Amino acid sequence: VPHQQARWFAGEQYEPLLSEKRTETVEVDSSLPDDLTRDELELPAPAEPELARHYTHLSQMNYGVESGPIPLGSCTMKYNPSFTEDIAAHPGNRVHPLRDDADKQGILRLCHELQDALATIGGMDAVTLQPPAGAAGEFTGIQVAKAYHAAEDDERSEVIVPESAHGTNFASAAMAGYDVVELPSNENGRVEVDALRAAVGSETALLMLTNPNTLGLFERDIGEIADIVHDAGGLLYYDGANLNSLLGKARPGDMGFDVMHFNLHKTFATPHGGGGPGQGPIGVRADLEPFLPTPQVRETDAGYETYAPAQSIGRVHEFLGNWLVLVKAYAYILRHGDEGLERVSETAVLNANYLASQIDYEVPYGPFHHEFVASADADAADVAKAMLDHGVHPPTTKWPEIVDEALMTEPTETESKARLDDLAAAFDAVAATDPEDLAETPTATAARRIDQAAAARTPRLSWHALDEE
Amino acid sequence: VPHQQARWFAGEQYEPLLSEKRTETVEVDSSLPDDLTRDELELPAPAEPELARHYTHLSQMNYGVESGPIPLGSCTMKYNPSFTEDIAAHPGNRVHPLRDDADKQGILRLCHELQDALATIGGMDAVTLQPPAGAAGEFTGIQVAKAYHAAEDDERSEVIVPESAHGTNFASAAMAGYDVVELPSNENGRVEVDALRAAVGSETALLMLTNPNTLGLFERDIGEIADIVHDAGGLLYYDGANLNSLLGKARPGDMGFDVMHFNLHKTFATPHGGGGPGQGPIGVRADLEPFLPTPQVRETDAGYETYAPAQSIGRVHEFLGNWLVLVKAYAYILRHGDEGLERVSETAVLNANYLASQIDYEVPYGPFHHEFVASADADAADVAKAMLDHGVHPPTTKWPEIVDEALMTEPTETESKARLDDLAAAFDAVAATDPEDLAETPTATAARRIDQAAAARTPRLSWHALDEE
Amino acid sequence: MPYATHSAAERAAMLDAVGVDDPDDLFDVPDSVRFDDEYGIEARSERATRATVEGALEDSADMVEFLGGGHYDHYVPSVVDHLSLRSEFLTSYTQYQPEVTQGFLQALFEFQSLVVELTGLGVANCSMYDRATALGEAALLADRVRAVDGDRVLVPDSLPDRVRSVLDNYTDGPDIGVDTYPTSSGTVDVDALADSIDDDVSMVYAATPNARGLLEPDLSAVGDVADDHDALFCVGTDAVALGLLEPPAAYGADVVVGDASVLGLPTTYGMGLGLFACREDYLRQVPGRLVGAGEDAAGNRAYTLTLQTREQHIRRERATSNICTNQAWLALRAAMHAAWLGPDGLVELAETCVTGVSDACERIDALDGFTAPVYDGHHFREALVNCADPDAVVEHCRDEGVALRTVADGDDEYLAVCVTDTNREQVDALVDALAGYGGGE
Amino acid sequence: MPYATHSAAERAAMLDAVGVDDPDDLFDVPDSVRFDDEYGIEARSERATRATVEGALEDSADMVEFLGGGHYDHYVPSVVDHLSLRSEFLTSYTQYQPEVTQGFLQALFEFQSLVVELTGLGVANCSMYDRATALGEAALLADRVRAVDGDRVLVPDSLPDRVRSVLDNYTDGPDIGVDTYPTSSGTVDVDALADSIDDDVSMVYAATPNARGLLEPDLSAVGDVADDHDALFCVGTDAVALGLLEPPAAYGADVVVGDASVLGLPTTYGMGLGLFACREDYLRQVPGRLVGAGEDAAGNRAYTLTLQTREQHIRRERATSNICTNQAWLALRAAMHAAWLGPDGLVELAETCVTGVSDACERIDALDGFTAPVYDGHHFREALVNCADPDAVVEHCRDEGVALRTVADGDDEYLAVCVTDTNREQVDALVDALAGYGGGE
Repeated sequence: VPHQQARWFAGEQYEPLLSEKRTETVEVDSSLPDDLTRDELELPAPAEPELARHYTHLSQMNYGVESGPIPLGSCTMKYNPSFTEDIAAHPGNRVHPLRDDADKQGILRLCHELQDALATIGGMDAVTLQPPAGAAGEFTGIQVAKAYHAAEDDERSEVIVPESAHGTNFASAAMAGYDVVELPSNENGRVEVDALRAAVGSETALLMLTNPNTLGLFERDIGEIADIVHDAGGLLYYDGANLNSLLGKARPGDMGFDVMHFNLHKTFATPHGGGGPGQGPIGVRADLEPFLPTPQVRETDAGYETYAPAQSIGRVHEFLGNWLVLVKAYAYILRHGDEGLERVSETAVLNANYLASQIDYEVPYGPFHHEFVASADADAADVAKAMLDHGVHPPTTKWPEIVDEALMTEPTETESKARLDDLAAAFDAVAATDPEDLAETPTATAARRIDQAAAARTPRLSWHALDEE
Repeated sequence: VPHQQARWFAGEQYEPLLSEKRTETVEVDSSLPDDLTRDELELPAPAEPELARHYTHLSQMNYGVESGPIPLGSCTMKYNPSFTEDIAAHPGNRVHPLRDDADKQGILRLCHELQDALATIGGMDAVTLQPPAGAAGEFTGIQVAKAYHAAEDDERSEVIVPESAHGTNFASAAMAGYDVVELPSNENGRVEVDALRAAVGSETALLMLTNPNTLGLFERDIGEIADIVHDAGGLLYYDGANLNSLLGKARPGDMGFDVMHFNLHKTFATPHGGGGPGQGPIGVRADLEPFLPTPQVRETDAGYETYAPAQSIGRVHEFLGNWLVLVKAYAYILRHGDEGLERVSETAVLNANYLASQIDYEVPYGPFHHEFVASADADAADVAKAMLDHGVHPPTTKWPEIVDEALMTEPTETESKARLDDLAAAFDAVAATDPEDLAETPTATAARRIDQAAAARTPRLSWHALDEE
Repeated sequence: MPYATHSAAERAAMLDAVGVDDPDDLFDVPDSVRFDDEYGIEARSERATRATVEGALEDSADMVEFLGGGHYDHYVPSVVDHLSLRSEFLTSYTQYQPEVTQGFLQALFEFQSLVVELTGLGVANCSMYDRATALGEAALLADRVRAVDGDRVLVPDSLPDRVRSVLDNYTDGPDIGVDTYPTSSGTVDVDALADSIDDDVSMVYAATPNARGLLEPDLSAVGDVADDHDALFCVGTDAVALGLLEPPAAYGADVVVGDASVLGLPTTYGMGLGLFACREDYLRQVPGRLVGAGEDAAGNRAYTLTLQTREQHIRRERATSNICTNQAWLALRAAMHAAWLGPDGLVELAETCVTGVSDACERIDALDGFTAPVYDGHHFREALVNCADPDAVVEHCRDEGVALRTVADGDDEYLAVCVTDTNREQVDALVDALAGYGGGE
Repeated sequence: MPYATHSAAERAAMLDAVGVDDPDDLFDVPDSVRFDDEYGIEARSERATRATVEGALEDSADMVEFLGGGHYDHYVPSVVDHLSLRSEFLTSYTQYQPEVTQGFLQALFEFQSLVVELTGLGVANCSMYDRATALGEAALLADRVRAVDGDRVLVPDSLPDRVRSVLDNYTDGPDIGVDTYPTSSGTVDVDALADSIDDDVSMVYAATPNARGLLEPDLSAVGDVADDHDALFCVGTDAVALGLLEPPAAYGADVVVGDASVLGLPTTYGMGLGLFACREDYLRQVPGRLVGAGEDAAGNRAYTLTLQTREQHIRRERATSNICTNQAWLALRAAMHAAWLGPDGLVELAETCVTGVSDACERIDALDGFTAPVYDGHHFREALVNCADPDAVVEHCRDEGVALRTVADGDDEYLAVCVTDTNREQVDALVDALAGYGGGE
């Protein structure tokens, strides 16, 4: 028997909507007056055995990290250790956030220890755990920076973002009310220092950078960049999406960054859950600490207590974001320790470099770290669909735009050499395919190619919309 | 989109053995002297991410009750409520069996309550939980009966078993050292009373019956049957495999059975686990109680305690069999209560009768209860393989032999009408297929038809056997 | 590294392929910013890690909680855990490759459908972070879709500070003002609201159940006031309450926000699932992800993320929101829980939230020194209790292992109690604790 | 019924299809044996059921256990739970339809391969119930395969009563006698064994580690004695010990039985997984299920249950065993755990079982009034401790929350201690408890 790549799924399948199986309508009979209540409620009503089968079948039409590699650039889809789910299921997590501090010492202790661990890893002086996602962390960081400038009576109107930055950087800056100044990359794929110097001024609140950047390239001029921004009175924001390349090797705080966020669901391996929950704690240098969200946690002689920083921006989430993500990430950090974390980044970088060395696509920029961006000689989206037929998940496509038909690839450290070889074989098989044949792919997946443009032209967003047809 | 039956899996796939992925050989360096230890050990050594993928892929090549119906006659493949797994995961189960009774009161209390519940459900006076499976329960029951007869100085040499009985009945009787007397069925598919009368005598230790029998038929002459056996000094053994048809409706004890086993993994919905673990407690009438295995559990003023029955046969398992199965079954019983349990059997019987009414195969015997045996007009094994291509699991085939090309079908109570209709559609689609075409099936499964005869001719039972090729 | 994937030989082969002796050589990081120190975090085994973290978790007190206040506990059936933890769901990414993520897409489509059914509105997204951020997004939506310039949103004076603070941050960028309108006896004072409003108001927000635990008696009138001034009418509620209550669309809601984690998620230190639905008119301005039904090349129904041009990864600074990672897995769980309940189960659960708190109030009211509820009206899960020294009562109850909280209402301070299906059997403990304070039953 | 599958309308349609008004009418049960009473069991919700059963489970004491004696605790990694609980594995049936059960078949094939690797024998089955029933089956196998008539099996005098009792039941039917041979200073007295044996002996059994926790120093000599009389040599051991010890086939074992649940299953009140392996010569007489590799119609490797003509469902009273339901799911878990450990992890775990108990003995031996171990030699997990009044010491330790047991050895009674990876960090508690008894450290 030849060693085929295992296909996580092959062939067409179909699972009806629950509403197509059985719905029930109940007349509402309540102790409340009629004018407050609905007359009836119609919902799917599967028996538990059918419920179990429905979602089992749906899961079998879905690809996760335990199905195979997901080398999506900037997404850090590494293996999610299952023991952290057991910790998340521990009854000690079932603590209401409005308890008195004295009655939730376990939770506060973990918060405090995680704040410390993240501050150390980021080279930051203080950390808030509150933001419920990376983009929320960006928004929080920008609000903190804004409050800092306001406290100095130095209000500013611009945030500078490199063209290759994540879309969230632009959106978060705009949401916080700033004008976004886009900074072009130089021919090496990095920040053009002269362009930065020209862009920076008295209106510059922040420069947002991810380092290594989305091409996987370290911004070697980071010292000079920091000086330029700081000299103009601006702050430097670190987008933590690519932190998985730096553990044990370098710290944003040491590079001159004043604010940063961590993506716990990337670097610290909490599961992505099909889109979320994540968590995006931010770290700041000491003089920004007074502006952090409330509450923070500190240790006193009497135990742990929550407090409001002196000039806090308030809250960005009603409570503490996604608690279970925090506790899982902390467990991941403790499991690895110093040496394990450094090895994570080393292996992530080795894996990316190894994979790049094995594929038949050109990688225009380097030296790269944990991810690289290859250039397809066909439509990158078609390449991705064709890779699905080889039983693997494709990389991020068509972005960053600085590379033609980009294939932005981040294998992460938890892929074995054999898996990387499988991935390379899939890349190469597609590279060897006539580009015109790619349009017919995928064929071995639960659904064939989906017409997304048509779906957007006639949005059908609920089973009610289907009923109306 | 047509309403297809969801296929749990379609298309060929292949997952290498772990040993084909990566093995490691370690030299053993121990504090023990060399002559006690091996020189080296070679085993698969997957990293945890690869381990997770291996077993995830294997699971995707496997069909369970949450994949779809498994209408295997006599197997009672009902839905296994997932909450019982949470109870099994409770740390309170992590109690060593050799603790002092006083230190394991929780375990003993559950044992005692489950003994009582099973005794009530079976109409028995006493119950031992110990036997680790149904066949082990049979063996235990026969040993108890043997000890009873020995205590009466009335040793006997024969066990009578109807021809349609489960193979375990024959094997258990033989294992206990009895000669097996096979009893033919009458033209109605039931015990032939006259033949029984002829077979019974002073050597008759036991008659083993399942009621309803494997055709789903209630032995209406059970009163007369019991009298015949008892009058000859024999005992009546109830094979609990089909108890799912009688909850709330009838009790083996009330029918004159002296000994019985319960299949907790059938009637009380603990998962079959791909073959086990199960658990086969036995119930006995009062005068057999002194012979039950040791230890039993009783309640005293000081709490629960274990004890050895006066003339105990000893043990059939080093400890208490499969504890986690016991605790799950007890949870199932409490969840249902009287009314729920009665409804279980009513629905199981309704479902079997409804399904039989919807299929194009003849069902020669009736009235049946929770299962029926249809007769295929083609090779029953071929029918089964063809049904796989319709996304469902087939019934038990070619047994009992009393029906030609038997399709022994037990849908259980947890199948919805829609699923039964799907099953009927699968039966009928196969019935409508040219029998010659059936031999080519299945084609939509992870593996095509497997040549079992060839595999048995050249047994290859480990990866070492494959290496040698 | 615990999840080490390479044997020594494989690692050597890989280093050889990339032409370095050590992975460290691959780091193009200037020495000036190299980290040469240690974090000081000690690695430990899986077992020891569990012992450490679970040991800390066990440090919190063992209490019966009657807290509520925006985070509510309902029993989540086991099957939701077992199914949602299937790795194909849990470890998957956002569905940018729909051909291999049909399962999650369909589940999210079903979640959206559930929210549409419950709210009566045409469009529901796949999730926001929590009810507070959903309200913030609603204010931004109002700002975008409102025809005339408006720079104020109105919220009730009872809006919890925690929610208000999030709203303040969200509205800070576009410089939207947040003003309060008065409540009276715990519910919206419609006349006072009418006095507070003007044409510069882009959105009026009201909640039911509200922060006092009361079901608002006349939201239709609130909607009319908003409508008169061309302001969006945004209703805050939750997915369990909607099982029983009139669908907000029926009384004119333009947007519904709130908490959907009351389905599928038990108490977990405030983790939530923001519910967001609106009228179809605002479809192209909706924040967050949307799943739509379409067709694949074989002509079969298939699901896909849709209208992505609203989103940050395409529209960047002109996106309808900066949200990227959302709460998809919790939406999956909420949909599972709702399906498990079915319509009768959901109505029954909601009714428990009506009767549980009213029964508790009756018993508390019978105690010397306590009056409950403070306000007349129909309560849902929560109610206020009047007593002489609420803070002292809370302290006393804490000593008895009963967690309660106080609520400031104008110049007054009250106890607040929250009763659901998971603590209603412990109301005895609550009543005993209260009775044990000074007075007695 | 909690898992009710039919709506009222569906039920009515089904009743109509089968032509009755009530499902009760379908029961062909004579009135004389109809059950008209009640069981008296009250139904309860999922939540209440959990509360009831888990509440009972919490009634057992919270103790540190050093018990062993046939049931051993090792840390099982979380991933084993998550993967083995996948419903496709957990809720599947025995693999009689191999085309849709390739996954489980392959896992069982890998389990068999693991046991073959560990024992060095050619054939391993898919599982027995536990080590005691596996020993019983070995005696029956010996009875079947032995050329000359033999009606005795020999076991060491240290065989635990619990195991002996199971063996007595298994050998009762074919009337096989079970005799003991002497041990001396805790291990097999080979000369005495040679005196005990004769040509009527079909099997000689010895265990390593044995019931005193000792590794037998010269099993090769035991095998020679058996061989001299044409008796099968059956070795009892376990899957962790085999990671370190010489493979039994190397010193002449014909059959290996024992406990495989030391992998994959933590302490659970004695639940086990019987290991059974033998020489290829006995293939067609093996009890239990076997998985073989073969080919499917497409020519691909495929797995299937094989040699089923040995089994009860085909061979009935002439089957090699009555076993039907086995311990397949635990075999799956054991294979997972072994793969997680890898060879170095398994060797390391086994070595922990050597050093843990010897370290504990050293500390106990240093206490006044205690001598440990009682016997010289190499211990694995367990050892005996000598002291004045073992029962009183056990009682004292129980009060300190430490669970120990006593062992009778001839006329003497000793303490037995068991140390593994999961309690070795609690040896302090054990030593403190012992020190606190009368004497002191």
